[in-house]
Amino acid sequence: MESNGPMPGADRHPPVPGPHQTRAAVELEMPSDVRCIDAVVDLVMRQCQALRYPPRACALNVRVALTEALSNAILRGNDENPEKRVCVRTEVTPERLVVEVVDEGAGFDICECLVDPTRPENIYREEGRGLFLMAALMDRVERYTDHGNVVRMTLRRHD
Amino acid sequence: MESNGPMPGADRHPPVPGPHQTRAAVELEMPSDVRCIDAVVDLVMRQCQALRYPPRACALNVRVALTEALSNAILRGNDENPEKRVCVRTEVTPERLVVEVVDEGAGFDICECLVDPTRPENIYREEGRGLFLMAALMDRVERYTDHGNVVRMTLRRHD
Amino acid sequence: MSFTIEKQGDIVVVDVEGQLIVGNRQELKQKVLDELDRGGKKFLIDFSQTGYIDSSGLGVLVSLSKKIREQGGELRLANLNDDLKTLFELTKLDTLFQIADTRDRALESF
Amino acid sequence: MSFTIEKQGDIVVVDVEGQLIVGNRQELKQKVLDELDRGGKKFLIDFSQTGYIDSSGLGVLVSLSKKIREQGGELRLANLNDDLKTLFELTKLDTLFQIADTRDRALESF
Ligand SMILES: Nc1ncnc2c1ncn2[C@@H]1O[C@H](COP(=O)(O)OP(=O)(O)O)[C@@H](O)[C@H]1O
Ligand SMILES: Nc1ncnc2c1ncn2[C@@H]1O[C@H](COP(=O)(O)OP(=O)(O)O)[C@@H](O)[C@H]1O
Repeated sequence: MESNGPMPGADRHPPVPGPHQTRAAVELEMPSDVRCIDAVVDLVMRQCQALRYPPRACALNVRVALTEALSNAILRGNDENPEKRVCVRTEVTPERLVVEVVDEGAGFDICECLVDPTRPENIYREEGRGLFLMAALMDRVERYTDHGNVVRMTLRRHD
Repeated sequence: MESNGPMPGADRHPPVPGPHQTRAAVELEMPSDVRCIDAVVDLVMRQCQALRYPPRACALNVRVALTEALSNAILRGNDENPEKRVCVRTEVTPERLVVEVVDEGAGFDICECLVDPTRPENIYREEGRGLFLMAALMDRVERYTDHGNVVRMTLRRHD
Repeated sequence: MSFTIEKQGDIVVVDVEGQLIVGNRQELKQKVLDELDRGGKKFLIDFSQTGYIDSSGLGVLVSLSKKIREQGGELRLANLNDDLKTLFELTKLDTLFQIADTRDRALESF
Repeated sequence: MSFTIEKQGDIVVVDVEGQLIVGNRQELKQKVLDELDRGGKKFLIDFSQTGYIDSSGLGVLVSLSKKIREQGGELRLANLNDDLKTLFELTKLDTLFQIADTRDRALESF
């Protein structure tokens, strides 16, 4: 092994640090069609990646919670009515991600609808795991009414 | 040719309309290094594409004006000082695009600095075409001071 | 996204390619119930090519498992990636299913 | 991004691959001035592989053209795409340069 001379590449310029995104926000509308869920989830996951969220937070927490919220908005809120739309608003900063999913339904009571699916009497039920997963994978899940039924999920950055 | 029966594919479902972005906003910081310009310009052009701006507005107007504003911020505002940063804020809606480029310099007087480079006495000058192109390709170019020197450009959607 | 069904001896093996979600779970359910009608008793679903399962996909697995057990059969699973394992753990469905790390081990286990 | 220089008879032909921008315009300038020092008089810059020229790139073309003319030579351009043509029109640089639609036509024009 040669030990003389500089390390290979040592005289090259150090790599330039790229631009560093500090905030991203998006609003979009989608039809009440479950086939559109993937495209929306992909977009939000890409924003989290751009803000360097841990890969697992993007691939698991954000993906699962948003997929479930969109399914519920389409199936429960809008009843798959093609006249009705779902709106999605996201804001991602280095500190936290907020996603709001808005449907045109009558709304619902989270506390009443969130039934623990891991309990023996529920574990064989086919339904009822969506809200539970959202609550398990986000730091906060809220519901309010504002030009529609809004489900708001917050994930703090945990590194 | 068979004329009986339905058209081929006539019984298939119509394609689903995809999600339709209605607003996108981004904030980012970049080093005072001209090699980072491309990555930032690409990101903003992609946002305009997602909001279905006409391809030429993305590829020409947004690209040229933002490239020039970033060069000026890096070279004129921050003097390529590696301690200084450039911030970029964009907001794209179906109606208009607003981009703000913020540098840490002392600012400048747009009216004084914007010299018509097409006049015979200027056409052989090597410099002085940046602000002119920004003004020519955007609907509005403004400058103000707010935690730095801010150049704000607005492009209305022209379809 | 597609489901491939093949027989390995008396075991019905289903491969889930892509995702098991609200948009395609009924298709999986129907295919498995058809095999159950034809007398299948041992079922293995292999998730080695599955990127994602949503809560409605989990629900279909639960109800298939129940139906198969009612006919005296059993449904086992194999090859869950880490994210999918987490979903099974969160929902405690890892206590309901026998889950093998590889297809071979699942096949041997019947 | 790179600049390729070749001779076609007594014409120095430069291909700009990628972009002509603030980060690389000095390299182009130096390469062309070196050829001018070596006695080159007829220069053609071909933009068929150029995606983008910024205002500092335009500026370099202007000052090269001036320097070459001072030595009794000439700089011509070829193959501007539509967006690049618009930039030349906006800045009226289309009145300063002889611009050909193809490389062959530019070569013949000298
Ligand atoms: N967007 C919504 N609009 C109306 N009701 C909802 C909505 N989201 C959830 N719900 C109610 O909460 C219940 C539980 O939801 P979830 O846990 O996701 O399970 P599932 O959708 O499988 O029933 C739903 O059955 C529904 O009654
Ligand atoms: N961000 C900035 N900070 C300070 N001065 C600026 C800035 N942007 C433009 N200027 C001034 O405006 C002048 C004209 O700018 P421009 O038209 O882009 O041409 P050029 O940068 O090639 O000189 C610059 O020379 C500089 O004096």
